[in-house]
Amino acid sequence: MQRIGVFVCWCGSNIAGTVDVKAVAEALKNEPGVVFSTDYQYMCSQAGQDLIKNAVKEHNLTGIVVCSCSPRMHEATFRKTASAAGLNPYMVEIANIREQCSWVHKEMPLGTQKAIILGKAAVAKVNLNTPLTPGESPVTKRALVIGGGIAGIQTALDIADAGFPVDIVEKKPTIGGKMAQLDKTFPTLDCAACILTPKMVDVAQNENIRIFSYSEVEAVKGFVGNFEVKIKKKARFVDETKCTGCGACIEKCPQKKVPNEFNLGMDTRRAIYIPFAQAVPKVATIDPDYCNMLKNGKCGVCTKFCAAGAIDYKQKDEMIEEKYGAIVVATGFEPISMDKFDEFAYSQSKDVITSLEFERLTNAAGPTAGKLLRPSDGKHPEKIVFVQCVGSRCSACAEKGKEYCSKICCMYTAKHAMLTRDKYPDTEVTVFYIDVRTPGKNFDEFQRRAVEEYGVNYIKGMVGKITPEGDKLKVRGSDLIANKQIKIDADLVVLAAAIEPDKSARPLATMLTASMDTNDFFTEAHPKLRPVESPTAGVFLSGTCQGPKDIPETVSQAGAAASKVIGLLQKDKLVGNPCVASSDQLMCNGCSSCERVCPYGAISYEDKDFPGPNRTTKTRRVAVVNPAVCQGCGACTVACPSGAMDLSGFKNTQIMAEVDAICK
Amino acid sequence: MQMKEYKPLIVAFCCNWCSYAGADLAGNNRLNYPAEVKIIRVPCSCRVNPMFILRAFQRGADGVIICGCHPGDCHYTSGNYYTRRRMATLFSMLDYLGIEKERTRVEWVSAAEGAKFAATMNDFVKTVASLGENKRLEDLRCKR
Amino acid sequence: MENKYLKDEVVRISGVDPKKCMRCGKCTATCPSFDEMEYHPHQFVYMVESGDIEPLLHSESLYKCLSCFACVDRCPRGVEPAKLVEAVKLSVIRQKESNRLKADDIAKYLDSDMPQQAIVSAFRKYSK
Amino acid sequence: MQKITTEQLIEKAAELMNEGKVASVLGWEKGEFGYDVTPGIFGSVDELKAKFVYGDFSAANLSKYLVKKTEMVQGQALVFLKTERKILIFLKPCDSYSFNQLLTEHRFDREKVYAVGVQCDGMVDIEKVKKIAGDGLLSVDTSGNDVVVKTLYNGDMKIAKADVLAERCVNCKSKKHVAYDELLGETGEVIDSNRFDEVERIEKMTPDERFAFWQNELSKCIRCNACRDACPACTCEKCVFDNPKSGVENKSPANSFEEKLFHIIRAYHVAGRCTDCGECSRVCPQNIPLHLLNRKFIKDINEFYGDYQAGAEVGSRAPLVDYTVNDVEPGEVFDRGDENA
Amino acid sequence: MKVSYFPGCTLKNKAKDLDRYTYRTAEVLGVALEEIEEWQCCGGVFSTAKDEIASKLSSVRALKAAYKKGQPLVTVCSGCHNVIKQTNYVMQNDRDFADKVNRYMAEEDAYNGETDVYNYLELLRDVIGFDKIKEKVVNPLTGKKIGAYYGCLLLRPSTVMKMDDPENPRIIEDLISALGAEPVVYANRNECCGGYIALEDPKSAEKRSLDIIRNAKANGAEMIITACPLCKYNLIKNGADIPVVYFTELLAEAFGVKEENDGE
Repeated sequence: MQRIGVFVCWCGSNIAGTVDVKAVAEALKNEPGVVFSTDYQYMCSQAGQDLIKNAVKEHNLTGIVVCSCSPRMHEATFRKTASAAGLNPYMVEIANIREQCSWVHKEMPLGTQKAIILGKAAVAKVNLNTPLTPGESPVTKRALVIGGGIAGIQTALDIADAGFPVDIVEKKPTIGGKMAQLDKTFPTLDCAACILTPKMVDVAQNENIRIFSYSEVEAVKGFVGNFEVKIKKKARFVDETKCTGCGACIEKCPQKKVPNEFNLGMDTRRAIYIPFAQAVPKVATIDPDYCNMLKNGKCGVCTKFCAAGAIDYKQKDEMIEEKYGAIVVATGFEPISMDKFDEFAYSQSKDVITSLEFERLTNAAGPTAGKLLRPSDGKHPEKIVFVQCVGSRCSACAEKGKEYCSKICCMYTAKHAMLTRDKYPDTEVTVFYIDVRTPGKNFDEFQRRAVEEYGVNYIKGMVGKITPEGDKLKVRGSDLIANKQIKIDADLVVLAAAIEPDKSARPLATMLTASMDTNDFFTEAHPKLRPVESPTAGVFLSGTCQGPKDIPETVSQAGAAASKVIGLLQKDKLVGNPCVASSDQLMCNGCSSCERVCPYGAISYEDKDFPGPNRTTKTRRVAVVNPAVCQGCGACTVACPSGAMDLSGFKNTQIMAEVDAICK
Repeated sequence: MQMKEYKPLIVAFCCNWCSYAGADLAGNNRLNYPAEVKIIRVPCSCRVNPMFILRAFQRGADGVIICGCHPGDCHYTSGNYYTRRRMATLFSMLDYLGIEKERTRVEWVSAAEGAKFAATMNDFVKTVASLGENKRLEDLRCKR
Repeated sequence: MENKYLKDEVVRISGVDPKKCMRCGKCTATCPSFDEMEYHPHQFVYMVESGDIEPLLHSESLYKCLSCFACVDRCPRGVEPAKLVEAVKLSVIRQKESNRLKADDIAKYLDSDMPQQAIVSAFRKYSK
Repeated sequence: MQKITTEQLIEKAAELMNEGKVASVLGWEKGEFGYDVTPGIFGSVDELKAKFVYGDFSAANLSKYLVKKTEMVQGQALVFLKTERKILIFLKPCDSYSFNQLLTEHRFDREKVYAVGVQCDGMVDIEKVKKIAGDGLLSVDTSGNDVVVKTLYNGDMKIAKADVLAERCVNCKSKKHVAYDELLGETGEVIDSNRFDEVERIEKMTPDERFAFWQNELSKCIRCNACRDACPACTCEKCVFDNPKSGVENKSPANSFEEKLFHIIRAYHVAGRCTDCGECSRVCPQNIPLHLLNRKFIKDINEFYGDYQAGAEVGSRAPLVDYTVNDVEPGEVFDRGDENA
Repeated sequence: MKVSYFPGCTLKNKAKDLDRYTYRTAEVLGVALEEIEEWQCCGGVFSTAKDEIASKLSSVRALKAAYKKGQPLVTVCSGCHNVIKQTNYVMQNDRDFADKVNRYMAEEDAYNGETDVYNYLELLRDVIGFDKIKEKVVNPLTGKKIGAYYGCLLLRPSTVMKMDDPENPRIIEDLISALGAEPVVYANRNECCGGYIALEDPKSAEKRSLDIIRNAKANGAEMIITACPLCKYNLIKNGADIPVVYFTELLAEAFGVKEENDGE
């Protein structure tokens, strides 16, 4: 039996004005378990708290009921008070007789009567309370960042700067991501490489950061603070520790016909390659699909020319296992395929290109050394048409386009148009747009400059059909403001393809038990208040894996994710919320209903032995809740058909006791 | 009529993050609603087991209302979606048993909707009061 | 009232929801009959949505649609403008004595190579 | 009569036993009168020959027994693990749905079971026979499409099987076996049955009529727990009604409300998991149409969230542990109810 | 194999070639075309009006006849194919419409779009296979540069027709390759020739057709093939200075079953 003390607060006249507090204290005196009951003017004041502390000692109280304001206001206060008096803080219950009683009911008898009932409910609940101790789990002080684009780089640098070790896993041979492929960046037009590559070097030189390039996450186990991750380091057939990145092997490699993915297939590279000059790590990689030595054992030229002796044809994939306290997803985006949009003749003409291809075409390190030349014949294009929203805002057909706005296209198209007019003022540049969306600092000014200073021709309307004929692209579009159909014989057409999450994101989400939306973007723990956290504790989101965003937004989100990670890693132990679910394994059927409704992936199953009759042992599948991951919503408790699942602090019996007290 | 004198007993289950806060806001703004409403705090509307509702009716409640965050705003991301399915099917079943459907309700009340909370409770109490005492839930077994 | 009735009629016949239109103009951009039309596909959608259907009823544009479905297939929002054009046209030719093409007229259009398909189709499209 | 005979099943079981594939057989056991067939477990061919029966009264859904029969028990008494041999179960089409549902819920180990699908031509409801033939049944046999009854008071008579077919067979939802290792006879298709007609009839009543209907039915309950014990969805290690921690524990009703509570909670606990096998109503000694509670949930779920048949496939997500963001609101459900009223 | 065959009005009149070569090539491939008994004209063009039922009944009758024989229904003419396929789609997907039709037809067995509808091209690709076609070629059309002209009816609406990618179709190109010739891809191959407007406004049709011919030639086509009598008519009438023939004729030539004195 509990020894319960009841403390009725006047809250000045806030409560006492409508509720007869003395009558409440008196009425509750006779409730089961109550050994002490009193009232006081301000229970939350130091004097009021002292009153509680003294009563705990004097009457050997095991439980406390405070009839006062909302628990959302002072529950934490009174829990601390209990703690200070040597009582478990979870032995405190609050009866909300202010917000729910004195402030909303005008008549004293009614208010008093209701206050008594609310007090009884709280007493009934405390009678069933048990001391709760928050679970503790250690924190592995190392973070994993998946994806080495600008989002991953920024997150890793920020975490490392706070003194924690970070590993970056990047599936490509170098970090840098999409930003490394860009030419200039809006709205300031500084060159992407100039601002990105120093950061890449910082990453390489930071003692706290390890880069696993050409690597992929294979498996994830564990939970917040204690993840165990398997990383596959793919064989690059070059010893990273020996390779100096001198490039002698590349020069001599006889296999010259490999499509260069860094330039989106617009030129070729060798079978042994370094993606671009500022690659980090600057180490060669052999492409096994094209290397003659690996394919049929005939060549070996690179070995001969490698002074460092770094070439190793026998290298195998390597598995690395590491523990992490936090995981940041920064898997980024890809432009969607243009296969399904052949009304724009992408497959029919080399001169219809995507915006990312246009970036490479204008980049000094690109296939044309920065000269804007048509891919088909290397001629300078005199008329260029840009088409926005290709595959974005497309709800008609899910396999074709994306229903969302890709967000970045308006600005980069303005940038492309402006740069073209700047470099080649003789070029006629037309942009077809549905809406120009420029909500960002200096964004609209930028787009207007493209029109007003650089004379880019913006047409409100969409392109309907592109017909390649001779060396021209016959573009048919609409001008909705003039109510005309526009026909342009263009030399080059640039499609602003919608962006979608990287294909690796979906399997990764499954490994992490992190949720995704229908578009395969990772969902946030809360769309407004917790935008960089995944609902799965310990998993954080950085960059476009969460939704389309531009570089400044990505960098700020990357920093925010890093600060969340730092906040987690600086703790020695994670103290959980003790009000979590747990399963009574004797009653658990192992039916998986609870697991299906858990939003956090906190429930797993194990086979457990139970003693049976006649010295036998029965093995059954039972649910296990990880208290470090459970957030205490209680969805599982109702899904559980046998009632094995219960929620500490809000147990079935406790809530029913409250119901009974109210309905008595 | 006698009906008007009758004061029903209402149990309201409120989720901690939205509806309980909405009720607090109603208090802060001194928006009156009948004292017949008694609130039980649960972490999420999805914590409300149908057994609690039936228990309340069993012990003499005249109406039960469940308040949670608006769909899409659940603190736990998806709890109220389960509540919605559970209660839709449960209430339909009670209706099927001939139990007045007006005695049960689900309402989404956000932390900012103090006024909605008070209005909802006023309306619900009025509705339940007009039905009179809850007899059916108690009387289903015994023919009278 | 008249307009509202007509709008409901057109929406019912076509099964099209003009509210889905986001005004990109791709239908008009892709329409092969643009030059022959006074009102263009995007205008059909907009005018039906706003109930301003009267001008369409008297326009030759109704008979210039080829039913080639380019606008239907290429619309990013699944609006199906061609079906709206057809529905507006039907609301005209279904009225008494309003057939666009009459049997007696056929002879003057024919040439010796014209396939039956053309005649049948035109009849289907221009007459009730 | 069933097209597949007792002998065929015994032959199949004997063959599997002799091959050493199966150690025991879960099947139907003869009773005293021919119509009181019960579930039985058979350990040898001789036992099968003596007691096994498959006929118009082999109605019991056996899948539930797999939970206990395939339990991983180690120790002195049972040595189940040591043998490679499986347990043989015969599954009628509707049983196979329960079989799958139990698999979905990880309630038994598929590896330990050899399932033989058996063609079912509909089961006879003895209560319907009694209504026609009156008291004093001496024997009930089936031959062809007739049921031959011998009675003490009313002589012998022939009744058309169609007239005494069990309600769940009249409205059979599926002749398709959704799970088996081997099939005896033919498997059919999912049937567009009229099983919701009765639910609809009740829905169309006024609330007062509905209340009167259920008051009448549920007041018959004696709380014998037969419905729970036969239900293949009720396989909880410990039922909430037996569990002091649940807050609803009771062996017999303390007040008039608790009867209803029991049946509502039971129906709710199996909602979305109930395959509509009809065992609850079959075994009810008071003949309460309990399946109409379950079918109401099934009908609602189908209407609110799209058609769902529990057990149709292993691993499917039950509707009440699933959601979509655009689900119907509980209030809108009532509007629909008004239309029906 | 036996299939039900719907020739349509034009194939029995102005487009006898299309019909004749379909029969001949099908014979080579071992496909027996069983003409639907007492078929009625499909109406030429599909009415998109949801409330038009009568104009779709002839298609339903043909579909139902094939269903009763348990055969797929094969069409050649693009117009018929479009109308019948779209009608079948509404019978499958518009409950209300199908109910009305079934009630009107007042036959015992309702029809709900069960029949598989193939254009002859689809039959060649999906049922027979272009590999098999290749084997049957006796006169490879080596060196011929041929532009496929799809028009609008075969491909759109793509959600219903599901023949090929509506913007980048391959089916006729693959057939051309199988016959040993060289396909010429050009963007306007899926643009409309003007269709039935040729009757009332020949100028409009002329513009449409010229756009197509010009684009095909500019990309190197020396011949255009089509499946549609109306397309063929429009292209030839409006100044095609390269041959425009039915794909079945080309098929017959490659199979060696085309006779020199064939043709009208």
